[in-house]
Amino acid sequence: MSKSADEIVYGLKREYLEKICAEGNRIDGRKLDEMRNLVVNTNFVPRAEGSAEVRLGDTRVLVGIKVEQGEPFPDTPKSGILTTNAEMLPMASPIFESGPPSEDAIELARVVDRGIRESKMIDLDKLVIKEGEKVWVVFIDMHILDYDGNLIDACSIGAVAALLNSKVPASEIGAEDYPLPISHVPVTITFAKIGSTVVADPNLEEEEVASARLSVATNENGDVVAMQKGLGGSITKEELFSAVDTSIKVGKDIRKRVLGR
Amino acid sequence: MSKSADEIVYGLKREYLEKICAEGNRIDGRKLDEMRNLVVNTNFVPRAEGSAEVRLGDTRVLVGIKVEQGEPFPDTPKSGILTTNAEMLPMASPIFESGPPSEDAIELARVVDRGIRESKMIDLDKLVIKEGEKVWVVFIDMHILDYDGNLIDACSIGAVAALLNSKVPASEIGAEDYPLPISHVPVTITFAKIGSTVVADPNLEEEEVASARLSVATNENGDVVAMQKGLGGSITKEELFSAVDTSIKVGKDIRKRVLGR
Amino acid sequence: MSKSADEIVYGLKREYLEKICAEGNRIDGRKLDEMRNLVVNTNFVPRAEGSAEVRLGDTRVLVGIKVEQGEPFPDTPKSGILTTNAEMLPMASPIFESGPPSEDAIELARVVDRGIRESKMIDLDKLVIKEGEKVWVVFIDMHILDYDGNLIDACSIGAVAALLNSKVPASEIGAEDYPLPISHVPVTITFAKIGSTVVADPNLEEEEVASARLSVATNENGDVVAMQKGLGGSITKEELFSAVDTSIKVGKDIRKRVLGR
Amino acid sequence: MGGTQSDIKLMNEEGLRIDGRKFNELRPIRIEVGVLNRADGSAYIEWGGNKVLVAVYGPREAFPKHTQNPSRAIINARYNMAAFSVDERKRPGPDRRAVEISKVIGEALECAVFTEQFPRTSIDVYIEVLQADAGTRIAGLTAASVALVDAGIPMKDMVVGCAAGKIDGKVVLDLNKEEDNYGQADLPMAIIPRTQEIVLLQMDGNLTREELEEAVEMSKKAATYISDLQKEALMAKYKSQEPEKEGERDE
Amino acid sequence: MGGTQSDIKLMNEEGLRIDGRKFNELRPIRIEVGVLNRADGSAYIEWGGNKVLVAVYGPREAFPKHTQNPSRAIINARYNMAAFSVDERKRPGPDRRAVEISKVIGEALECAVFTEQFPRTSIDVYIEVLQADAGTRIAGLTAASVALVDAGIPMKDMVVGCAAGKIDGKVVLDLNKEEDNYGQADLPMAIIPRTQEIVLLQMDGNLTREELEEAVEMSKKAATYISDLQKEALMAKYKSQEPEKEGERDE
Amino acid sequence: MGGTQSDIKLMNEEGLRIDGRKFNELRPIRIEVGVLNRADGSAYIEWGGNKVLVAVYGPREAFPKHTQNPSRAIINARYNMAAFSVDERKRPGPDRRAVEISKVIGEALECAVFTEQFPRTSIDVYIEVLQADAGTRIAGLTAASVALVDAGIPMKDMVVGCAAGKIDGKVVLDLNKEEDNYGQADLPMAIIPRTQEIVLLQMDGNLTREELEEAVEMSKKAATYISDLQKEALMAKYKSQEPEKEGERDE
Repeated sequence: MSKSADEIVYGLKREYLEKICAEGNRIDGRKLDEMRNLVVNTNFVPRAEGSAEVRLGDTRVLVGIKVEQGEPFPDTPKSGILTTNAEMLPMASPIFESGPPSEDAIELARVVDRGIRESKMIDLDKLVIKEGEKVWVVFIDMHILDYDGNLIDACSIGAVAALLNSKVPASEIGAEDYPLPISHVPVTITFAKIGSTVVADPNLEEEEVASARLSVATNENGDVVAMQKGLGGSITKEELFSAVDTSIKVGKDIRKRVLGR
Repeated sequence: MSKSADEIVYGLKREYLEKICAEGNRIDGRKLDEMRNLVVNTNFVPRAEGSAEVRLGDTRVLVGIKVEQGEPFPDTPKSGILTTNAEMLPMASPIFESGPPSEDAIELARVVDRGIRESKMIDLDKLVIKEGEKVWVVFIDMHILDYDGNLIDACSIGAVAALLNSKVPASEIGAEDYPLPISHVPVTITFAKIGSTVVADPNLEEEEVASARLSVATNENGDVVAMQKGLGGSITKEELFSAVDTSIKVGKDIRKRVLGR
Repeated sequence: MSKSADEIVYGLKREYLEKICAEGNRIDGRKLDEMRNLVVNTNFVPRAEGSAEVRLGDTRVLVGIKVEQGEPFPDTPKSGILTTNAEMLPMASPIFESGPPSEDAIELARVVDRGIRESKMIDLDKLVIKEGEKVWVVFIDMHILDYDGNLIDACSIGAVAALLNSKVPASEIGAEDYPLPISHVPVTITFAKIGSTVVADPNLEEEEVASARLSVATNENGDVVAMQKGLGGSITKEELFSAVDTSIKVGKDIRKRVLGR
Repeated sequence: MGGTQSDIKLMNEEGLRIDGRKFNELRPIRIEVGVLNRADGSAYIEWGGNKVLVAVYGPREAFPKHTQNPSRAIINARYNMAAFSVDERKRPGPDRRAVEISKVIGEALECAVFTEQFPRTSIDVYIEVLQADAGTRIAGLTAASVALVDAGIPMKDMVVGCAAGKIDGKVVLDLNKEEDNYGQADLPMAIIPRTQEIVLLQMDGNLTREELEEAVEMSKKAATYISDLQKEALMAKYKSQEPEKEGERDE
Repeated sequence: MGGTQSDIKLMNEEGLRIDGRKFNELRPIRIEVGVLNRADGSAYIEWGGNKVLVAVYGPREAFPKHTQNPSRAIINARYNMAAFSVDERKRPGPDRRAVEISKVIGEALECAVFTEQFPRTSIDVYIEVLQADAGTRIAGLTAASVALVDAGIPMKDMVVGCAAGKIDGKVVLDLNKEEDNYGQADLPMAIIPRTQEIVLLQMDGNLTREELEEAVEMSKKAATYISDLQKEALMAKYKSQEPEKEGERDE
Repeated sequence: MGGTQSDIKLMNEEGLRIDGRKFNELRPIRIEVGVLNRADGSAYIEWGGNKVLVAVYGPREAFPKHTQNPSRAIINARYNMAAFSVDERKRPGPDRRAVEISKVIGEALECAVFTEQFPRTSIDVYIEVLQADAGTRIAGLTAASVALVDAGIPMKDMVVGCAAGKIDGKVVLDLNKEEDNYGQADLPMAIIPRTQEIVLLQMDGNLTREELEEAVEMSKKAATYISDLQKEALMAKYKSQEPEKEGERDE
């Protein structure tokens, strides 16, 4: 079967990237385990209870936190509620479409949510107003503004940064506002497998030729709290543990340098 | 680029209408600021709390009012609720489609709603059953049955006529039914710009060649209470104020002759 | 107009089936009023409040019953709630699609519901926990797993069998679980008109060439409790009453032999 | 069929119903033809408290394309209740009930229309219930047949809808709203008068075999009368148009 | 326009508003151009407490195909509020308000863009409100014009939005959130400065004919100033790019 | 992972779990092949209290057309829970959890299927959870591999799913529902036994690096056993068919 021009170009690009990665290099000059430049700007939206704008290379996301009163779930009457949503805005890329969340957007929101929820970052037990009747609901809304790869890390770091700077608007119920109760600080690092090389924080060009993706969230103790493999290719056990080790190391750095923890 | 037969016919039609309008005439013999024949038939649906069938030329709409008990919005505990919906039924035109409301139907409902809400026609403060808990909800449902242009005016006049004849079914809660509390009587008049002429109450053929549309709602004092410009063409300041003046004048006539106010 | 190969094959098949039916025979050797082999396996899903797996020839459905606490409808404060849903899973046939229920699935659910509701099979008055506030809601969910015709009967019989074996989980509210209160046992039998012959329990091939469909639900007294004609062909009065008679007869047999009533 | 409130009497000692009708008496029916400008055909029916408007468009190219049938027209009926047509406001848009009713109405019309004459097209029948009072599907179907004729669509015969039911243990014709709510059975039906074929049939409640026969017979008889009303409505339109046509020629 | 709480004073004895502005004074406005990498054109505007980001894609083939216009480009504007942009969290996705605003913004831009030059294409304008403080549609439209220029789309002139309104019985410029909530009228408007054509006009509340003239005039005057800000923002971008371009040549 | 109720003991003093299993013991697994008539391939699995049915259709032309990939088949997995499969009735239709699980299952199968052999087609894998008891995605994926073989789709090897987790501070194999609710970590994984590649991997909870290694190893070992069950199930089907085939030939 003959190939289209698009396919040929794609094949060449893939080959090229696989080759330089195999040699230990990357298209933008980074080391294999090196993140792109990461800038986090908190309190971008003062009207929200918390917010953070994240630039990870040319990827840009804005995370806003709203904290509102609501009813607890019937099976967890003594617990606040956490809910996470990602909007892959058509503004951010010609390939994103308007309409209900795509399966990519759903996976993105769920992976970010899992890192925060499973690390027990937020102490949901402290968000009860009246047991079984009223609790604080924490809404994490992630707006993708500019897409150049690795949304999982940009969104995760943005969500964590925004939560660390969020307040509970207790003045609404006659008390004093207080900071969101934080127990842990998870950081998620994502890897892409290009040919047989694994790189950290893939940019868009790298993502396009990757066969597999792996996200590893760790906490400040170096424990693994969430993972997600993606794409239609496989990874080896060795690749998994190498990624885990890098995630612990890079996570520690980001926690300190960017999140101030 | 060559044009299709449809485009050529459309171009000729547009030219023709622009020409006769420029000469102060209209395709159906009306004067530039003259409405088509307007017939309002209230209480067409006795089972509803209010209703009005409107024929504006060959355009025909049926507006029904339901008044039901409901919860107030949290931020307006001392106020009843008004909600307006337009159904551009596929019955009414070969170009209307089944399915969720089009953006035209949404704009139509919102423009009609704005004329009624912003004129403070209904005294929503008098529609409270129990403050913060139970209020009367007024549903305006506009059914487009036959489409020959200018739905905004047909629907607005129908909604106002139906509301003027509506009752609050207070017998449901052990009191006596009473008429909906009315404070003002807004009338909306819509204009179309054809070439450089502005005409009132455009019919379908005129709408099809119009570059801009302007709706002006006024109350019984001659104040302007709502406006909406539509379509991808512009209007001048002079056209705006000429339309405002006509709207005040024609509105007064309709208020008296058709609405009995 | 020339016909496609598909249409010619379909025409031949239809002619053939019409011919053998006219001679009193059927493609799978059954008599005109004979059902396919019917196997009902209750309690297939022990975690549900009731369930039944039905195989009617090669058609296979799984019906699950959930009984949960809920609010009564405002106009029936002294009555439990029955709700019926059919999922024509894409698993069951290459012609079923994912997504919201098709009109076929909606009709299927409503016809099954009608047979159960109108026969007063379940004594909904006995499903009240607190009048006007809390009642038991009975959910009938029908999962179509393998489609070889006559879903109405497979689902109806499955729903009745599952309900007969369902319990009300009253232990949730501190009482003892008890069997769903049953007053009647309806059985629905469906017929297809092939040419001018009416056959019972059509299989997929028969359904495909049928001009009309008729479902008749009867109760243990031989009364008719629900009917539904389907498809774009007609039936005669004689065909109707012949179907009613067969339904009463076959229904009695199924009630005894399969449902144990 | 609610049927639980056995204390509600729907028929008095003289055998008259709450609206004064006899057991085999229809509610008043009025049909008007050609009531809309934009549609290819239209009709309006008042049947007791029911007010139903029907518009027909077509035959026109079926859209989207994959719905086209290469050997015949598809009939696309859409039954819709206005939000204000019922006591408690109905949310706009089709619910499950409306989907089912649209389906059986479309199938009933398919029995009468010569669909083979218009391959790849759709005939769209829009039925709007403006006020509802039991029997809307039957009223809508009866008006739809007239609107199809008004649109010039060739048919075997006009389909006629009628319903019978059971109240206070007696089979009666054409239930009204209270009878529908508190009666024991409802049997909406439609036939093609010329051939006596049954093209729509639904039933819920409880009828013995004998009652069922009685109900079917009663509706069949009424159908003849309703069929005449359909024809008169069509004639009335053509009569009323004659002078207009003269006038047009004069211009 | 709430307008019912007449006890809320929005203007003091010296005629100053709650944020200290005079009656005909705009809130601070800051525009940045070319702020996104992926989009063909982009702009960011801060207008009082409003923060709005705009991206433009196109002209590109309109999709789905049936939306294509054989004689011109379609302008597809999508106004969207971030869930966290308002006090009470907004559910993601377009509500009826957003649909209407998208429509009038798109129509306003259509008045200025030379759409005939790009038949069968769409020009997609995505307006994201990141923080809302009254006047978001006007801020978004003003930034959208700049983003269109940044995308290289040919236009008559940049559209400029501005709003006037009425508080405490006085006509004032550019309502903020409290003024919008408790004032008596709001009149969002947009013009093409070069021709003074009005391309967007909405109004709600209560204005006499004279107040309406005053409001329109006030916005028109402000538009000239805002138009200059648009141009400065574009110039700032091109200036800032020059050294970069030099640098690129060096490599 | 709830993990908060530390007072719930999931393992007794002898190291036995609440269902009597040892730390590295699987729940009973039973696989049946070719259980449906209409589908091209099918399988049914019972895994502890899980009951999952899988049907495969394809390779068939992908629809709608724009989803076609010119160089390979797309795998379209759809994981769906029956409304009655869980304690509290689930609303029909896919929720966000189901969308994610469908995605990771599809991606895992893609690692094993020779998709390049069938350009422009889709291979549709429908996974219906009839009763759920923790580990449904793993059970579904394991059965899906078998159903693919039953449909005659060429694969590198059958994918095998297995999960490990942590309860009461110990790494254990194959969590059941209570262990999933009250345990401290869950790690669903799938591998291709022949190459030991990891094709699905998710994790939530809390594991040290050492525990993670232990968990991965435990699942890998179990996968060999499950792989054998898959093969036996396929053999059982072909054996059972032989006499039938003989019979067919006789006719």
